[in-house]
Amino acid sequence: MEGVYIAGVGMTAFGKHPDRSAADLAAEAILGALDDAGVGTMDIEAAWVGHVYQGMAMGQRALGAAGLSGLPITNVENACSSGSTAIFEAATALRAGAYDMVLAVGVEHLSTKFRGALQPDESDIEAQIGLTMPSVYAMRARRHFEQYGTTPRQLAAIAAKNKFNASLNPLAQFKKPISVDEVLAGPLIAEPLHRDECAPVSDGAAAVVLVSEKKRRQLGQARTVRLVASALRSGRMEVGLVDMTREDLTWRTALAAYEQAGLGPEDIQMAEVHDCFSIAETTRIEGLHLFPFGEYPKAVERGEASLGGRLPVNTSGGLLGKGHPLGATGVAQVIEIVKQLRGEAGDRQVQGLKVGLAHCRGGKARGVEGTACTVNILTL
Amino acid sequence: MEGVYIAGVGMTAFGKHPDRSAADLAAEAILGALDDAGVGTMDIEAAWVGHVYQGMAMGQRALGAAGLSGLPITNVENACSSGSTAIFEAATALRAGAYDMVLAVGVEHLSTKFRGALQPDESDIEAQIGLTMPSVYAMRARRHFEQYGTTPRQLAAIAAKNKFNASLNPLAQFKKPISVDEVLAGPLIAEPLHRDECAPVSDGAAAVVLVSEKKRRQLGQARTVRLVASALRSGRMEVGLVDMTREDLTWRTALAAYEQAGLGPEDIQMAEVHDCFSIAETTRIEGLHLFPFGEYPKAVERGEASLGGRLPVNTSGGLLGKGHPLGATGVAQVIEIVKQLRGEAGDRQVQGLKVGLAHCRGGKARGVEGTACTVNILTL
Amino acid sequence: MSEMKSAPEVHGPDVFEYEGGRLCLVGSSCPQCGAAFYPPQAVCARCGHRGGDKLLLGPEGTVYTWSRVHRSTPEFKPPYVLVYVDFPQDVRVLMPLSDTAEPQIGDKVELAMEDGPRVEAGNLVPLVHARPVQK
Amino acid sequence: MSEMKSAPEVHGPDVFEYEGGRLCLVGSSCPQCGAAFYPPQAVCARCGHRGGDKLLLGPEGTVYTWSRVHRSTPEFKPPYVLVYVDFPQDVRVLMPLSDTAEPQIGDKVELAMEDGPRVEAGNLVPLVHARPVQK
Ligand SMILES: [Zn+2]
Ligand SMILES: [Zn+2]
Repeated sequence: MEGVYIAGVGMTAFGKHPDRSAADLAAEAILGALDDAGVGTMDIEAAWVGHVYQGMAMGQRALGAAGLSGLPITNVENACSSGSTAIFEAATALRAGAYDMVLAVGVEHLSTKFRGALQPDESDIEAQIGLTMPSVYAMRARRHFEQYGTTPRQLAAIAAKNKFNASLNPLAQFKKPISVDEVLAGPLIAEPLHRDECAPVSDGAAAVVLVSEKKRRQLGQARTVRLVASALRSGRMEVGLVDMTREDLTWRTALAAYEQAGLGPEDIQMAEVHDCFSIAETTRIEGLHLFPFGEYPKAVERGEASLGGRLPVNTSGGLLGKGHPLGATGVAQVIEIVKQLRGEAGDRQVQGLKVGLAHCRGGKARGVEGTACTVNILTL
Repeated sequence: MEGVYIAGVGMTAFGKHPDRSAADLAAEAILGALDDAGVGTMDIEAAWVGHVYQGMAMGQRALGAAGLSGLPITNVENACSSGSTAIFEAATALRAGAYDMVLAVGVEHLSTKFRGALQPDESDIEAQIGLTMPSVYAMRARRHFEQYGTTPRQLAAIAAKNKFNASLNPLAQFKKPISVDEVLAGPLIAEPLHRDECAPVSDGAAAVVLVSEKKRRQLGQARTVRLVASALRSGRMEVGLVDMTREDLTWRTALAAYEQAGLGPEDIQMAEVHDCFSIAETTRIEGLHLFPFGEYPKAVERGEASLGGRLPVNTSGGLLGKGHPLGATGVAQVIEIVKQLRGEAGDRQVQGLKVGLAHCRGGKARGVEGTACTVNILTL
Repeated sequence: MSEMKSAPEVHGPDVFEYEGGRLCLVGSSCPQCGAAFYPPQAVCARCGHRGGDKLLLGPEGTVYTWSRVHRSTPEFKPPYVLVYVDFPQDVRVLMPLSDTAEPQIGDKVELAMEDGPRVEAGNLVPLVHARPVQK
Repeated sequence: MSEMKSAPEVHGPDVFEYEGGRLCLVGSSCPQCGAAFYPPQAVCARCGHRGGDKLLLGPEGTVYTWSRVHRSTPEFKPPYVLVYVDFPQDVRVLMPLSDTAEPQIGDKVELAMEDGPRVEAGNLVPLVHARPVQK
């Protein structure tokens, strides 16, 4: 993919923000991204805003609160991939030569909109008989146990790793590390998944300024990071009895992204992946072909996905540790890669980094493994 | 704008569909558009789906019901301009060279999601003190009366014109013409607007197949229509005491579209505009500079906007006559222009047509005239 | 006032002040370009400047346009009259009118706290209204 | 069955039939490519063919995976056990298990109409369940 760059990033702390509106959170993230890019509100030519539950015209309200109005604004929704879909659409418009500087924003005030376990849309036949998102992943975990000998302890180690990483991230919802034994001692949500293996309910917003090659040269900014691939796919209607431990959706999206970037799994040095559940990190990483099928949980136990390991995964804390304000998640993942590539990740800095990958996917409907998936690859 | 074409169109009847789901309606429109283009489900490379109130992953459910899955799908929301925003995003992606054949879909099952008058989002300060969409337009109408001597009878003539046009459209919600006196004898919703001057609650779906120049040549289809402009803008935060009869948002969007097309208001031979209310058709048409400010209601009384008049407006019946399933509206407007350009509009055919314009806008928030506006211009 | 919070939700107790014994709404003006806003804006929509100065709107204004609303949502009790009031501070604000009698464009109004048209738990909610002056 | 309506909403009375006295679910298969679906699909997701043939799923299947659910939404009464059942007709269907005892992957199950876990107006709703066979 030619000539798309991230010139600035901004995000709020993730967590519970009972006294702030979604528009207010989004404005903080947007103004932070503008400041980071060293540009003003009048420099932005168009915006895409991803969210799930925030109601009509969220993007116009968000940009308005940051003093931006009049420009083309598109609200996008793709379940948990809403924010990363905003980035995907923004990148497409830059490739079309329609603009030189645009915003992609993700926002969610989930704590005011939601209680209980997340479900597929109420019209979904599986939702109507009791399927919750934790139980979807619980059943995938059970198959991973069966096929590869994965253990509850290994999955708990993923949660513990991500909460440790979160403790190094000032914007994360969870501040305190937690041991594998503590994860396993927590209540079961859907067997075999424990509470700390499930992403929390979170509020937050994140924004990135994307620019064309021409604008990047004009800005003359050394800290600009290149978006070398941005791919979106939806779940394929399954025919036959498929292997639930293998994410066809993740792999098809990754393949498109690897092709755009001219890179392969062997080139990826760090990854932020959609760990809505401990098992989810496993099936994403294996679906991205970053570890062989069935091997990832064992590798985590050996520390290979930790900071300092051979492929650090979810250095930001991931959804499990940083929090999961649905629409904001996909944008925040890209922000973590940008900060790491710039060498600005503080105590969780990965050394010698040149290539990072952000994977975001979400949703579930009868007959498909997931609603939407994005893979963004960034390089120095 | 280079090389974007409409190769096929499909839509459901608009009206009340209590026994059908949104996905089912959308599938009918999608399959109709594929048939019209002479292509199959496997030929579609990506899709954008516009809706307002249909919940998470509407697009994936809609395409799934039509047998399409796996491709990139993006759900977009821009109030009443959601469907036309889907067309705008699809056109942008074709311009980027990302695909050669894509779908833009709009859908709404409003009758199951909504009762009472439409309002801005519940977070909006004006909605919280009693502003409804009819009262927004009622207050604009009052200013038009004050400034230009417009009369209730002239506005009622707009409603009567559109309901007559609808009576010639087999897919329209209203089947029966209605006289100006009957409009004026109806109940007042928000003074000075009567019930038949307000768009009804409707269910429906509409879809178009968009193709690149290359694909158009491959298809070798004589009926393909060219999309020469597609523009999107959001409302500008108003500063000072602006003239409420002049639509800055409509004009800025139109200006962008006219520039893309290399055309001006004088080249437009027919227009589908967002007549959510009788006064709205007036301020749109004047905002598009198709008639001088203050002149349009008088021109309607003289028959200049009727079938056979000098600029037929809302030949489909418009929102007032055809119905207004929010997400579907912007797509259905473009379909009317396509049918007219192809000479397939039956009893409501405009003769000698070469250029048509579709204008769609919607939403309202404190301090802005509207949430989003699109203008699409099509030519033979 | 350089650190402004989110906009107030309704014309409730946070958004008005008395000046010379008369009710005014609290808006903001941009110290850089002078643009005025209601509710107060944390970032200027015209020039992008961050932060605003407090600006009182009122105590009188004129009716720019109006409508008597006969059908509304369940949260409101029709009929009620809405007016857009133009303030001399160059800001236009929507509010209910004190009575449902027919106003005229250009009528002078002042601000008053009265009940309705919003209904919560069966009761009319107090809101800032426009009240006709010397009519 | 070439004109199929929208998918049924739940495993309710429209979606099963008795064959040889035993309960089966009603799915569809594509007359063009043979792909099988539940619920019935109006358009084949594999080949795009429109219309499908009726295909009964059951009367027995095997447990592909399962979970006992402890936290759910207010519409359901935990704990309950969900299973994905693989049918010999090459279709996998989610359903509740008849009891909350621990199943094993590979367990043989048959279909049965039982109450729960869905709650409406305080009552458990009848749904097609998977019931262990000869366990
Ligand atoms: Zn200013
Ligand atoms: Zn088939």
